[in-house]
Amino acid sequence: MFSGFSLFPTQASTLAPEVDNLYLGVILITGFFAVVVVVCVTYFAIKYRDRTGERIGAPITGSVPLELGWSLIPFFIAIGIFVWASIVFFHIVRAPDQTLEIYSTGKRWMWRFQHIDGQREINELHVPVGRPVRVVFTSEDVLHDLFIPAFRVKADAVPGRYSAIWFEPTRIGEYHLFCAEYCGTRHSGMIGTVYVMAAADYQAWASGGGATEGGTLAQRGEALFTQLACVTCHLPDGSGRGPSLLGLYGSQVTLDSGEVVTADESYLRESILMSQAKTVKGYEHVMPTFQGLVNEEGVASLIEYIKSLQAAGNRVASAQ
Amino acid sequence: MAGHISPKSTYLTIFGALMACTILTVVAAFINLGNLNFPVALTIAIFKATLVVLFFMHIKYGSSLTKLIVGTAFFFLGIMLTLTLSDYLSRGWFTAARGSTSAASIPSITGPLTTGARPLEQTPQNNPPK
Amino acid sequence: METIVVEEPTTYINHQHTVASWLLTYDHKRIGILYLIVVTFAFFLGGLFATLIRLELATPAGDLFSADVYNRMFTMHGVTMVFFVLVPAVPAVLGNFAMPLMIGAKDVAFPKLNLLSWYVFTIGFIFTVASMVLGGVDTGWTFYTPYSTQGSESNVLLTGIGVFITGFSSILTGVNFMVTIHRMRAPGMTWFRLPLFIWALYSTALVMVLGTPVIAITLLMLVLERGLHLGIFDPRLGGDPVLFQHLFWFYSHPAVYIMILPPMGVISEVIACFSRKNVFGYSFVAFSSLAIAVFGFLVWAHHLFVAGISPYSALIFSFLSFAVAIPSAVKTFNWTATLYEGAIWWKTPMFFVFGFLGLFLIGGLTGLFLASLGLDVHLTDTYFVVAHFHYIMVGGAIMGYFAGLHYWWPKMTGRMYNDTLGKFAALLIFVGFNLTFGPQFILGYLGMPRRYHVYPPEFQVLNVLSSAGASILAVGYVLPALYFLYSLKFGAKAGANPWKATGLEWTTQSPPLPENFRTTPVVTEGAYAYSKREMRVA
Amino acid sequence: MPNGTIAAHDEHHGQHHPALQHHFQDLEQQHEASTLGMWLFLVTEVMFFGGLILAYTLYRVWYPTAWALGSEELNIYLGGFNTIVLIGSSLTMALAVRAGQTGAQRATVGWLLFTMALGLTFLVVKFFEYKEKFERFHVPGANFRFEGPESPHVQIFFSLYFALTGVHALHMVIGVGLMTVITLMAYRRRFSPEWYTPLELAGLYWHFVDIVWIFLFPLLYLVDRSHHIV
Repeated sequence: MFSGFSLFPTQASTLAPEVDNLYLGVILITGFFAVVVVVCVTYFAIKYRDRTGERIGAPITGSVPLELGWSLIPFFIAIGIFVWASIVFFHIVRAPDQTLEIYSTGKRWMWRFQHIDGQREINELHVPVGRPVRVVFTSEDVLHDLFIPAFRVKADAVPGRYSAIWFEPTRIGEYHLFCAEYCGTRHSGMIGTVYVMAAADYQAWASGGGATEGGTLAQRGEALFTQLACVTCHLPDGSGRGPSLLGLYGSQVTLDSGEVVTADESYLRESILMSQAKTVKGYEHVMPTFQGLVNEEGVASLIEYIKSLQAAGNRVASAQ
Repeated sequence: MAGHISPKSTYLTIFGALMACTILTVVAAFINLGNLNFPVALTIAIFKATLVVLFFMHIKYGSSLTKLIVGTAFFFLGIMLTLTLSDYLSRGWFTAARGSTSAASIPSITGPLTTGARPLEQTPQNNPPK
Repeated sequence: METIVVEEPTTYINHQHTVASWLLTYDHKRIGILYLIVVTFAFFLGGLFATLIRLELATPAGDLFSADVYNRMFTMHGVTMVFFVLVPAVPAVLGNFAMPLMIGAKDVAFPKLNLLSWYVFTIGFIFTVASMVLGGVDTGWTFYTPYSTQGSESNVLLTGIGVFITGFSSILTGVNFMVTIHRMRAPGMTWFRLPLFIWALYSTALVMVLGTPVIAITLLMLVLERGLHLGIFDPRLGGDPVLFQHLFWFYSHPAVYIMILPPMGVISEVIACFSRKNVFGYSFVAFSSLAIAVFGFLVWAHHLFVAGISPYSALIFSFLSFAVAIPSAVKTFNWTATLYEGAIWWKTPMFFVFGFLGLFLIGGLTGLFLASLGLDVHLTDTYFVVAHFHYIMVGGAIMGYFAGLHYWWPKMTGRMYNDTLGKFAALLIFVGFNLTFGPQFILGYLGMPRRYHVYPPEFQVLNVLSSAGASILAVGYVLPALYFLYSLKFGAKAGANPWKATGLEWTTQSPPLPENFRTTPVVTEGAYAYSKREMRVA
Repeated sequence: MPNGTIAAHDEHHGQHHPALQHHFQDLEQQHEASTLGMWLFLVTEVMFFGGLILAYTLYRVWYPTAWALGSEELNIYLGGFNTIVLIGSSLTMALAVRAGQTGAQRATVGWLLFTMALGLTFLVVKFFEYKEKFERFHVPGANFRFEGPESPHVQIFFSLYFALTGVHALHMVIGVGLMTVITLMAYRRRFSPEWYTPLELAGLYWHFVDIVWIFLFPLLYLVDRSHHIV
């Protein structure tokens, strides 16, 4: 029982040392103030003790310079911490380009993961070491939260839209994966294991033994795209009743309200499930809603398929 | 008791103004002002509410404390609206970095398996229970 | 003491004896006692849940209760403690009792409304207890949608209505206190002669008036959505569950200041009395209360940093959260400076103040960790948060409540309690508290999520420590109940002013007259004029 | 505190006004306290409706089309009629308070009855509006029907419509109840130019309810009558 005892969790991602340094820094700063106050209170309480209850304290009412000093100095220190912490925060929320993407769905009480190469797993997540990984996830029912302490990342899974976390594992091993947003009876059972593998092992695992039945995620999406007859309207050359999806992902789209939005995962997801919400300018409101016809995993595969429809040259260029 | 007594004519004038504003707001709603329809409707409503507060509710003749209290209500209402909308309106600004690659297209798997200066340790730590 | 047979003086306690005279009283002092009874009951109910939670968590496996029962335990612990103990404890019990006395008024501005708010509070509590008896509720005290509207199969409606009703008690108390402080002060009691407890209560009342209606409407929307299928937060319709969190925390973060501001006011009173000094920087302490009340409304979304809000918005809220730390720091420094060159009388209330200073300090400083965006991502929803808010709300607010209770108990009852036992209780609570919640900071950084019924075995050592501390804490909380009850019958008679304190409440007899003062007092000097006392004595 | 304890106001007030409560020094203080309390209560009301207005604003920004479509389903004539009725009742309420101030007891009772009549008219019209919503399945829930695009979002619109107008109507009902008591007090000649505080407070409450409707009418009924969205 004592074997696993430690004061700090394992540092297993590039973000972990950053967060830990910040943690130690804030501990030092706040610790200093804590010690000052505790020492002063203790010292004064003993030194100025009056056992009789009859004496009167010194007639001191206050000091404006002191007040200003102990308002402004902590304020500037606080701003310092704020800036430092915000820099770390933006490292946490802003994923680098060219991440390995994994789709995930939280559902009471399990996590399902889908890899682009077609692997699917439950409550287990295999990732390669030394590569930035981005997990895009949503929830099928209530709020959940994907939390991997060893990587120092966490985000709520909100039904109806996508959240994402990213991390670059630095250490091969097995780590906890928790649901950190209360989700009902077996909330504490909604846990899993992250396996950080050597890149070669990961590649072997990802393309391994028949688990990729149904092809890669994009291939499954393509099959679904045909099956749901999306293909009849969304013609590649843009002559159909719906806009062409070629090169759509990541582009700027003008809606019929005049608003311009970026076609990211959440936009694509919303357009599939609530097709009337954001219609592209120049097109009729004719697309049916696919809510109830396609599950979250299907949506993820469709999105991955749409992502794969980048202009061929585009993709190569961005990869270099 | 020192309450302000307004003449009847004041109340009738205010009532007339409120009626006029009601008609104005309906008429304005039927004119296509583009995105301005909502702000116009809101402005008229705020104007009407101000009239009621000032004259029907006698704030015009009230103490500065009462005025302060009314101001406080709308100040905090404003805080609630603006700070919440600061979230909703800026959500779209943040777009995540792009690019997804499959495992098969990992550019180089022969390169050094390290990140930064940290050498990889092969010993798994913090193993969860099996 | 020799026993002299004296006619019992008329007091607010003995002038009428029937139960009806208590249940239909308009006297703010009696209403304070009524609140004390309900709040004490709620405190021990919530404490019972806490004990059972800690018992379960002593082992990693869920071997004492089922997951369902455990989830109901922590929910009911939270609901009871937040809405029925922390929010009303100091303002409704001590504020009701002491505030009119301290400003030299005969009563609060609206005595009937005051009684009504006690009834509303009690009815809300009965609803909540009924929901517990009928099987409890398992959403967490935060009632997050869509779990509370669609997922949970427990008594969300009944609890929601209970808390909704209780909210009106808070609103009425807030309105009543603000009007009382504005309009009922004795002649000469100017704003800057007010005791700092009054400033704190005023700031609290402001938060109650501005914040509570928002939780009321939010819970109403929740109840309508669950009961009548309105769809305001429903993601299946395109509604946003995060909107519920915005609305919920718009009240519930300022509510933390409803809980902590009045105890801060108590600390100022007690520290001045037992140091025999002015509070250092009176006006800074007074205005910091108002500043906390106002800034408290600008920071709510720091509970939502990982909930899916815009990172830019998170930046704003993080900055404002750091800003709200400053007035709290100012208060702490001023209290410390007040001790300097004081004549510090080590009595029980002062021991609770020492405990408050230590625990509130840790609670406040760990708040900076959570305001820091980069750290909050890792720390939020873990035991670090649990430890942090317990340091503020139990270490701070309950310590301050106990300080105030021990300070005004002689005034409320006319009896002295055992000082040695009191100091011992303060010490027990301080030690037990740190042992309970200190390890939870480490647990949180290690990544143990909150609201976990079972947990990985490597977290057990710290959890066992925490549970051990909780048992000490429980003894520490039961002890005052015992010696307080004992003092009612056997305690030494307290004179009008057993602490030799300044303040109008100490100029009248203990327990006070039904009408508080024989003649309306006229105030000629500021609060805490201890330094002028020698001249008066001489 | 060595504060002098001078009897500032005690037995020398030979004659108290019957409405003066014992813990106040005089009627002036009592009146000031009461109106201040009422205004603070209205502050809480502003925040109460504010929560709903926040939800309304957010979804209107998100789903302008659904808002336009939902608003189109509301009956602008009934809404407009009710607006006129309610503003009219505010006028009669103001005149009732004025009559109270000047001590015109019969006029006070008359204007109050007029106000109540207008308030009830509003509620009756509202009832028929609600009835129509039920008949056309525009009530959120499992039976909600909306022919047209964006049905789920329109359902959010109707959820907010019912929440906002429902809470407002509840305030109206409370207001009419309050008015009954006040009218009875006026009828029994309890008010005088010296003391008419309850009348004044009821007036403040009534005007506030009117103000809420002044916002609700354009926010709910007049979203897109010019059809620039749909």
